Amino acid sequence: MDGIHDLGGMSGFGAVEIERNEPVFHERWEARAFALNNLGIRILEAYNVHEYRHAVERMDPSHYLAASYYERWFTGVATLLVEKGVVTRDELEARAGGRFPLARPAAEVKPIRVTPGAQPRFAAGDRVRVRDVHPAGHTRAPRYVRGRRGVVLRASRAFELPDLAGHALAAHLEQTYHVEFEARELWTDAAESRETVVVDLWESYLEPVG
Amino acid sequence: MDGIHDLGGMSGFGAVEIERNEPVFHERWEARAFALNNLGIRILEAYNVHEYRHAVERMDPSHYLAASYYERWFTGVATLLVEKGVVTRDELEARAGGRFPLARPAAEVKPIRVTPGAQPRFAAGDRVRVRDVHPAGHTRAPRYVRGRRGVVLRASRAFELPDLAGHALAAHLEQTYHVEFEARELWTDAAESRETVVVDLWESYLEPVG
Amino acid sequence: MTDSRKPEPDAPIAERVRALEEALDAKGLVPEGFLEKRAEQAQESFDPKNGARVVARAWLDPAFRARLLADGAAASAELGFRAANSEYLVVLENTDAVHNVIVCTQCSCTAWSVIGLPPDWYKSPAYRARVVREPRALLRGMGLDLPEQVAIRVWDTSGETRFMVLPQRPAGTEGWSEERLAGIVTREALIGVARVAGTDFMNA
Amino acid sequence: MTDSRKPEPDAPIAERVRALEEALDAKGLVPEGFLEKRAEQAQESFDPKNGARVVARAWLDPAFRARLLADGAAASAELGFRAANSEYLVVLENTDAVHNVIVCTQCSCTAWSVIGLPPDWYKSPAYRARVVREPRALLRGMGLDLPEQVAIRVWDTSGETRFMVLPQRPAGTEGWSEERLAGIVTREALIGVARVAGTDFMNA
Repeated sequence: MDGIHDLGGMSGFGAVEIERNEPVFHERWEARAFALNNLGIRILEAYNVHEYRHAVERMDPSHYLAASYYERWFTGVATLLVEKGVVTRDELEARAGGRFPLARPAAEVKPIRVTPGAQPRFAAGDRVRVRDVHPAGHTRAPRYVRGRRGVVLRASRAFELPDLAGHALAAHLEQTYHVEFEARELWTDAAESRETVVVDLWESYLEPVG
Repeated sequence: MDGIHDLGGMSGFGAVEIERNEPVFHERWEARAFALNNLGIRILEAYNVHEYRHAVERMDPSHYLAASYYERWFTGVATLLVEKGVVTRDELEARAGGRFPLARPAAEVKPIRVTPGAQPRFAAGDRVRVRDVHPAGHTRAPRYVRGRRGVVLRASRAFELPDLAGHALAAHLEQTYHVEFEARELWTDAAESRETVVVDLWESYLEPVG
Repeated sequence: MTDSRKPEPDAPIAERVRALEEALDAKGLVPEGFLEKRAEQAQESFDPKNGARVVARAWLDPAFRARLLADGAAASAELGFRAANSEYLVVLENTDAVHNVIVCTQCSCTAWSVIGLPPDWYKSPAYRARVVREPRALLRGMGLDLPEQVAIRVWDTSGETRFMVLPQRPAGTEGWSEERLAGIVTREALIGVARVAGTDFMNA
Repeated sequence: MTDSRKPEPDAPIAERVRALEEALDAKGLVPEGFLEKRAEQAQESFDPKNGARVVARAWLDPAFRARLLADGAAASAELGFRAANSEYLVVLENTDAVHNVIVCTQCSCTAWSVIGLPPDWYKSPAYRARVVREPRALLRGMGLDLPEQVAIRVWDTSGETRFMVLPQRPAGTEGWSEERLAGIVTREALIGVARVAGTDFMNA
């Protein structure tokens, strides 16, 4: 989905400041929220990490930007535990004593059965173009590289395709690639000089450039 | 700028509900904020409407999405009156008794002198492509049509180029066009059928398609 | 400042507006009664009833309809509805084949003189984001279920042209007066997120 | 609901977390001590001091450096730093010609086992949005002013590969012990928004 999470290249943000001696968790609830995700994935086996990422992406854009990292994290966990029927929203609201915001429902995504061809299809040095698509569901091809041409730096490893795994669908292992894009290809006139961006992309996100 | 204001096509939002018998203004301050912009433009002549639009665009993305329409409106007005030296932020915070959020500074945009050629360059039925650019300043070519091909429905009228006027730079009159895009050209796989979007674009945003 | 450490809260918006007003007033920059008058004017002169009257006239008078489609601003001015900045108004005719709907994705521009100041739903990020991408699903959610064979044309008010939809006259309104017809044309129909229903209702 | 009419406020986040914990606990779904233990583990085992030790070793041992650049996960494991999911770790070598910097634009993925859980600035929308578009200006604002002739390579952690920067060893550290070298390597240097300075400091 082309959601608010896909922030690469958005203008309008301010300075980035480093907090000196930042603690791992600023508040006790952050540590608990962190651990609850581990419970959901490893102990309850209620969902996988791709579904978790997608649940965070499905938050209302206004809530997403207003929330801290661990509030987003927690909202993803709570959303999935409600969607999977482990707890109900009513019971959470009753216990919290107030409104309990969750992420919006996922789009319907159809399973696809892929018989992977000979992989890897691309090799270092190959010129590729990111497919210019707008999936309704989870994907890890950020918008800022879609339709853009880059060069394969290396064929990396094969991983489950998140576009399927993010919807709890059977996901095949698919080759990933580190693809380098010139800043000018991505941002045209706005590009700074002597800069490139490397993005880690699944094979089905790419097409060869003749 | 590729800011949060450029919302066309973003996923993740919910239902749109119509408020029955909605009043023009819900609160007294909304009516005052509305009138204050008129004061700034027409009476104080402190800025123009393009600068006003750009000031709203320059709000922090999180504030932008959290704010109601008239809070955005008001933040644009207050930002410009501070930037133009009519009032100071200190005096506003003192009077408001608290933090007074304003928009971020504008990017530096260079004046351009244009000797417009024979206009209009395009006529109804011409195929055009929106230039694939990423201006740092104000523009009215939404991201979702950049790089996309459409057909000119009509040559409309000439208006000041907002990319200059939005930065208080001398702006020439430039022909605008109503350009129609097939949904499939804009959203590829995600497109619904039998739909088009018409966007009102300045001549310099467009290039001919051979 | 990072995204998770919250700064102190903002002064309430009503306080901020009052503060700016007072700061300007203290410098003698606010003509007496200006703000009140301007706000009143807005509520009086920017009224979707104006567009409703234009539509009703167009339904009854084919010559006016032709003038309206040729030059929306001039035809509206015949009825006394003039935009402040001699706006360029394009009127979009709905037919059995094509349904038009208006948005402003980047801010919330509208033809104030005939549609009025835009309603909250029109200004919402959700409407601005969704209508250019999934108009049919969005309109269905808003209660307008268009048959698949009707094409949808979405107009993004990205330039200085302003748009108004000329809705289809509903069946069952034969012989109605201009005033009665104007009474059934809603702001939502002028923007294109609703059809005009052939029944009277209180347009409060 | 429209954007300007606010719904009732959310329950405070700490209350919401407590509510979920209690709801799960009431169903017997939380093994005793699990949440405490997991949070402690995270703070102990995900520590940028791990990456700092890897870097110091690479600065001192050319053979280790070669193994690290060939297979980051295996080389880190030699020092006892293993990722939970046999992560694929790629180590990015900074040189006089190329500076590497890491981001995750779509969430905030990082190599926990060597960099630790990511700091707030890394997770901020500002960093995620800006570093892929204007890295030089952003890094300058963060205190790292790179000469124009140094190319910048930004790595977006969009897949399952995790990255760690191998910073340049600063001048003036000749003869330092591995421990002393590890003490000057910051988390920021492992991500690529800072160089390593050749002076000791308290890494609290």
